[in-house]
Amino acid sequence: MTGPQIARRALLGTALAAPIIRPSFAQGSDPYIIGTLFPMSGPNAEYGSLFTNGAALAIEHAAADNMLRRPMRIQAEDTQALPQQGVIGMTKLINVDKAHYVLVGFTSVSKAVAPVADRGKTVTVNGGAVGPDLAGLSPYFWNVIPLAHLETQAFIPFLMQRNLKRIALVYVDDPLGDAILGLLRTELPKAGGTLAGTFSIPRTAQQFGPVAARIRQARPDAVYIASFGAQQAQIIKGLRDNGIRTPLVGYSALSIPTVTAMPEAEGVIFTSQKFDYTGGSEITRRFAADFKAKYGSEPGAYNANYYNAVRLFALLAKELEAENATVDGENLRRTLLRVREFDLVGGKGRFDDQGNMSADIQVNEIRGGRVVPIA
Amino acid sequence: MIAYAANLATIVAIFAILAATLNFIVGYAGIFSVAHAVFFGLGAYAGAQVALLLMPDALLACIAGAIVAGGLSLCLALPALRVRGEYFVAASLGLQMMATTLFSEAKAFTGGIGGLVGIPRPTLFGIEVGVLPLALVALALILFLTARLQRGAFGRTLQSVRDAESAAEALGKNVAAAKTLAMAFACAGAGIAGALFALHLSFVNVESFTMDQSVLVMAMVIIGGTGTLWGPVVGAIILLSLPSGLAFLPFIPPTEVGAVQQIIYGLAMTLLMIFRPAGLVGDLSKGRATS
Amino acid sequence: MLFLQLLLQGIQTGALYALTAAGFALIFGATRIFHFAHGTAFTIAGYVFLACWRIDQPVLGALAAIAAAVLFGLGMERFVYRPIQRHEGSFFTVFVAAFGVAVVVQNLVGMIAGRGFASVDTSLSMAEEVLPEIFLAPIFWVAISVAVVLFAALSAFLTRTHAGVALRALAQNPDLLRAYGLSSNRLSMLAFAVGSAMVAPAAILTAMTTGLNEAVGHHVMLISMAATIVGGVGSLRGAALAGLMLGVAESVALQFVDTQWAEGVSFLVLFAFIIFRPSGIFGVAQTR
Amino acid sequence: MTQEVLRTESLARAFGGVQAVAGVSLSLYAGAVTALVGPNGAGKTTTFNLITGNLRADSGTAQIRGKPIMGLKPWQVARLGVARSFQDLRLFTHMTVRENVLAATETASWFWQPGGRVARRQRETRADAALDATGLTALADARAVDLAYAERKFLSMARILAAQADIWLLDEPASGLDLASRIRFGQLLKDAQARGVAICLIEHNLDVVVELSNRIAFLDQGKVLAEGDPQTILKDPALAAIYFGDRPQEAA
Repeated sequence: MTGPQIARRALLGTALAAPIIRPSFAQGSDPYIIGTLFPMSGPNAEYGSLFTNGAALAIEHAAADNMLRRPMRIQAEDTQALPQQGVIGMTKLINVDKAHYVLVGFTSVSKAVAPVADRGKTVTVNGGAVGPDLAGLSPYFWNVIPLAHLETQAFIPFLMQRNLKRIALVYVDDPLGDAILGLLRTELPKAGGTLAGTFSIPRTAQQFGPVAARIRQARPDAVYIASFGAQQAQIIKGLRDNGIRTPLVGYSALSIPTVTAMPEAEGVIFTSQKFDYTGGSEITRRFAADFKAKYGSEPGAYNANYYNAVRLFALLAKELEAENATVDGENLRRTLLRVREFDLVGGKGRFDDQGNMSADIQVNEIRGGRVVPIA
Repeated sequence: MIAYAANLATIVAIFAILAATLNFIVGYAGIFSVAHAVFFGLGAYAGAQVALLLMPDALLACIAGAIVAGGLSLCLALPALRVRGEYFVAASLGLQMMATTLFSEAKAFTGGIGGLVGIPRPTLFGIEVGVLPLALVALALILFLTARLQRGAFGRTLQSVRDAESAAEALGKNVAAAKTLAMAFACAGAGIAGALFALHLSFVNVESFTMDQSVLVMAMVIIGGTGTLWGPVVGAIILLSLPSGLAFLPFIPPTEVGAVQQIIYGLAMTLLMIFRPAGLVGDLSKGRATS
Repeated sequence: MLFLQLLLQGIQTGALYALTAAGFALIFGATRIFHFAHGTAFTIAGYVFLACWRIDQPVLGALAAIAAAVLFGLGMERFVYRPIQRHEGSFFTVFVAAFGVAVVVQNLVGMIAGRGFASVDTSLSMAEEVLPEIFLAPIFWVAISVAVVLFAALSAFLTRTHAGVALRALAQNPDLLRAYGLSSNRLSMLAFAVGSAMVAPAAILTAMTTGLNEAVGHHVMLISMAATIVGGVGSLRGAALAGLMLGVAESVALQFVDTQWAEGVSFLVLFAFIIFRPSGIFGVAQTR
Repeated sequence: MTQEVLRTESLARAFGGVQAVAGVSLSLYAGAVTALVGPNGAGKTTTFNLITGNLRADSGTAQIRGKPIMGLKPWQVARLGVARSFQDLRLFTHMTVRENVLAATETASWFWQPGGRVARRQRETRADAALDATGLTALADARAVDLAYAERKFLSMARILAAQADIWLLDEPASGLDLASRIRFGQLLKDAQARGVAICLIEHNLDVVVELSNRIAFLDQGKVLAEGDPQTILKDPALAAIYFGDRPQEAA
């Protein structure tokens, strides 16, 4: 249960009136429409604002730099992290708003909208979900985030090196959780570790005391948390409160303020894309400085990913403007495959044939409410 | 643009089917089910599996959806035959919660939380068709059938059961059979809606079949007017399009749009119940159409 | 050992469930109103406490939480339920109206207090190993004592005071309500006030243990309702016991099934009761 | 007396410690009106409930024309030709008067009734006749809930008339009726009697009992104390004492 949010389906009617109000096609100085399919309400709304913040900053920067002849404008559709809403919002973005580029998050939403993107030949970029089955969904579905298997794979040697051999997995039984489960099951033994226990939890579970008791029985060296959103904070508190003293580890979904700000999260270790905000490229430093100035907090991986997603669009569209080609899905894709490598926050982003970005993975630890890279 | 309108119309038609069938048991048989989304889901999964495994024939998918949902409606009929009122609502809530867990876990049939992906476009006797005409035809058919049944002897039987179960029994009416039949009919209808939904979205997962969905459909019935033919349809149209205006109110920050929509929506539900409990279509002079 | 641990944890959860369930049962028994916004009172109380805690006013916070819950309950009674019941509103009308309120409050709380997880940071919830393999947090004792004290107070209220006896009479014999009709306004307000106040302690303790989110009331509501029915409508004792039982069942179930099924257990219990013993543990048959 | 159509033997049923019905043996005859009389709590309505299957008997049997009916569901008993009224009427409140009566003619629970158009016309004729007989024709389109008290009572009778049953179990059908209505009600019963319907009515007003019934079964504390023609029974001083609340055996 996610709570009484019946209105969310009502969102599918979000723009009955839209076609009347807005001209159907944009020309000249009409803005480029960057559609967003994020949860803006409901339990995962926190992600929605994180994602949007990054994208909005990138638009500001592009405007300040006069990168494009036409401005960019965000058209937000609330998905509540639900696939049904995603498909409806996507149809609207493509058909009514004539979005040039769509940003999406969450594995199930991404999977649901990918076919729509494919049919509409609209480039759709994921910068939040890391389900490994997101690779190659469609030529027009790209990922600007290293998918989970890359994260987890890069993580295992670190765990072994820390002598965290027995891993217990607490996971939500969705494609992402399944992928991590499968990976740990096969890769851990190869690296000399064991999967000491697996604990599937419903997405909406709130009581973790009893689960903690079961986990203690498994006597793990570390507990891997594969959930997302606010539930992660509840898991961490639930486990810590109920006598789990072993290290808690996880993947990039943990880099949200709700988690990092809580005292129980001290010492939680997780992987993410590599960002060096102080010593990195100029783009990275500018992003970090301006983000902090604008939002008053340190940027996280998600902010950076969606900044990158929009920046990628600006770079591609710039190329297309230079050759006076229309900015559409086919041309964007053609340009992506031609250029392949882009200057993004965190360094060079390299894309493979399917449009998946690979990047270096770093290991972080939460210390005093801040995310500190440790490896 | 046309694609978008068609998409929206399809969704409205599908939800109108759901609301109309729920109204059949709520408004006429007095069975207040909060588990309608379970049967919507069963139909969707059945339809999706047929399309994935056999062939994407819309008619076949709808029939499969109707059979599976209608057949399993016995799960709901069982408590409905034993208890009424608040108890039954609680039982259907229980069923809804258990079904959500089962839908998430029975991966072979439902694909779990990940859902079933890549459901092919529907065909009808080998010709590819859009879901909109199918949904409209199904809606028309279901409205026609419910109207016929409601006005005829079966509708009277249900209403008599609703008003005074023991008296209906004393007049020789097999209450259990009538209730079960009404439930099977309504749930089969929900199953058809589910199959169409699956074909339309080409993707289904458990998140479309939670209690929230059940309650939304119920709200459509109540707001439109229980026990009326067009009430549920009106309710579906309103609830699916009411928030559209909100999206264009400039003073709402984009991050709060969803919340504001829900607030207005919830408020509308409450105020309507206080000031116009018969629903929008219901005849106010009669008070509520049901008791 | 696992069993004992799970049992103790279940008792802690169950004690909180018992409190909210008893509140719901009191309201339902005395007024026959299916107070679906009961969980909303819980959410409000929890967040009010949280806000006060953050400005270092825990005592004030507890009082404010109780006051907020009571005000909300009374407001629902006065401005939502009573107008509806004036025109032969069915329980279903009541249900939808209350649900609307729940949606509104949930989103308002989300807008004001922020969405997602929020908890009160206290060492009370940190478990220590009290016996080998058995971890208990100080809050376990707090929860148990609060529940015991409140139930003692409630039963004193229901047996010793005039108003309490009247409430009990209403709960056990709904015909009385029908006979008195709307003249029972004051009793009904009393039921709402007391019933809503019961959720505040549970909300505060939950804020300390599992934490809150704006949708938390929903789960609370479902559990309260399930417990009321399992316990037998009209029986406060039954509701409280059933709440405890559901909490224990949810926890102890993990001894036997995988973790993902824990939540389903409560509802399986509910479903089984409705089918096989609709009168609940203590109730009288209610198959009209 | 003519043909016996319903017979119960030693029906018994207890609630908790209270023996509500303690061995009632009763017979109903075609074309006869049997009145069940007795003080409150004598077990009259419970006896009805045992016959119609609303309650399960602890022991005893009942049969309709030799066919045992114990263990049958209420609707099965009804389909054997038993129609009953309730003390609290239990009308179909939100349906119109005509729908109430029509519903009584439609027993099949399937989506449609058997017999097609011809049968439907017959049912409608029957319903209209029942409305006519009870004087409700003018109110046919009013909702049951909007009727006056006496009209409700007649609607309850109209349902039974339309149901075409030949055994009627009437629970205080004449209580609260004014004189004119009572006369009309008496006529209804006489007509039914003439058609050979076996009628059993629970009635407190002894004038009504004398006026309408051929036989009386006197119940007290779950037992039939006496059975016979009205004059004899009502003249029995012991029974009268019980009926009016003095219990000689207890007073002694």
